[in-house]
Amino acid sequence: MKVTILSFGSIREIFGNKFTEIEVPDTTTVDSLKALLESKYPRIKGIASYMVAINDEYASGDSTIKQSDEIAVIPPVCGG
Amino acid sequence: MKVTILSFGSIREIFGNKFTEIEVPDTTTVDSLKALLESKYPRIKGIASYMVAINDEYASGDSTIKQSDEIAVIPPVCGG
Amino acid sequence: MNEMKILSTPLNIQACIDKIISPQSGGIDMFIGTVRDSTKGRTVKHLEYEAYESMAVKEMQKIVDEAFKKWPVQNILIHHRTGILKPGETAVVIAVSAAHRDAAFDACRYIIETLKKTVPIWKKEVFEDGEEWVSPNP
Amino acid sequence: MNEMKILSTPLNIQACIDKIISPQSGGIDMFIGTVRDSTKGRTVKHLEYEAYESMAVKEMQKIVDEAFKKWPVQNILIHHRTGILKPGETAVVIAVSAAHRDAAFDACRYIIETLKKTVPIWKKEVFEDGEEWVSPNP
Repeated sequence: MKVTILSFGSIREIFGNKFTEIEVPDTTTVDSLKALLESKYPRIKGIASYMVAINDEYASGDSTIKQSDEIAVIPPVCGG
Repeated sequence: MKVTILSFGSIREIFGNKFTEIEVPDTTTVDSLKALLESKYPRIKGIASYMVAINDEYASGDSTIKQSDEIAVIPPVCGG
Repeated sequence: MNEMKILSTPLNIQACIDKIISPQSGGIDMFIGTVRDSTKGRTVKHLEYEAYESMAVKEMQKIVDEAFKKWPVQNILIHHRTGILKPGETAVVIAVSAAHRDAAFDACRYIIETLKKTVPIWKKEVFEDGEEWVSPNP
Repeated sequence: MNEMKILSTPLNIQACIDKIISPQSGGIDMFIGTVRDSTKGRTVKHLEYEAYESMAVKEMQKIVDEAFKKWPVQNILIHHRTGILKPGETAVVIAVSAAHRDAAFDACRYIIETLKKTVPIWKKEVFEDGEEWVSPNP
């Protein structure tokens, strides 16, 4: 299935766009999505402990992704 | 000598005025001034740990008072 | 009362206070985060703030809920700005009112500490000779 | 920069911030002490604040000097109001700017705690049915 990935900050700059379409297997976990992204964009491996959020919530590595989900890649946050 | 005592808050209300003239011996310490004031205004004995300031500085009990000093009686402070 | 906002316009500090001040409160603690003109000796031209807005507001709500659980506070406000900010400008306002000041101080500090760890907001420092995404303090 | 004032007119919080905000600062912590509408279940009509002004400013200066010694802070402002204040009105504003927020929080809290112990200012609570000089917390 095709999913759209939202990205921010340093990862958005690596992806080149805020929205990135990517083809993933129908049953995909957060960890396997990360592996896929890292093989396509090796530079994100240099970003310490980035997270994935599903529908505005931080997701654990074994969470499963559905096509209808809003998926975001979250580099280390630094507000304030 | 005659000295003028500045007073504030609850002590000002007991003295009845912000400025109070009082006759003291020529060599008077803060402690003896307090004793004098307490005999004249017994109600101030009910005020826990009031202080005396000489020329805008908290004074210890054995400090000596000069006629030219600005003397103030300071009930427990409570700003903010 | 609580109010969390991500804004792309300058923050109005007086308006923040007017929202949380109340006759039931004895004190307000307010943290104002501002843009510094230098980092490690390098002159900062400006900062660029970026937020994942929908998620940021939800994460702020979690922090606020936790603060209400931990301390007897009355009103909490968090306003965070995005976009380009010059040195001296205000990036974040956190204001907490409480009957007694200890709760206001503790909650306000907790909120800014936690916001920096969990709320999806990022900033890029732009120098005369380059730019860099700011990393969280270890 | 530091500024200590005893004022008989309403405190202007935005003006306080404008005075201490600086491009060298990363954060400001501000404490705003306000008049509560009740004490131990009794309704407060208003408070009357009284200060020994010359000594109060000197004692504030001592606290500020000590804060500068203890923490790397940049600007400190203390404005304290006197006279009759109604519930919701601001009695004191303490604002501290620093390069890093920990120093601002620590210094601001130290200043209000110490001010309440050493600065010659008093307040009387006026209720519907009486009045009472407020005692410091033990």
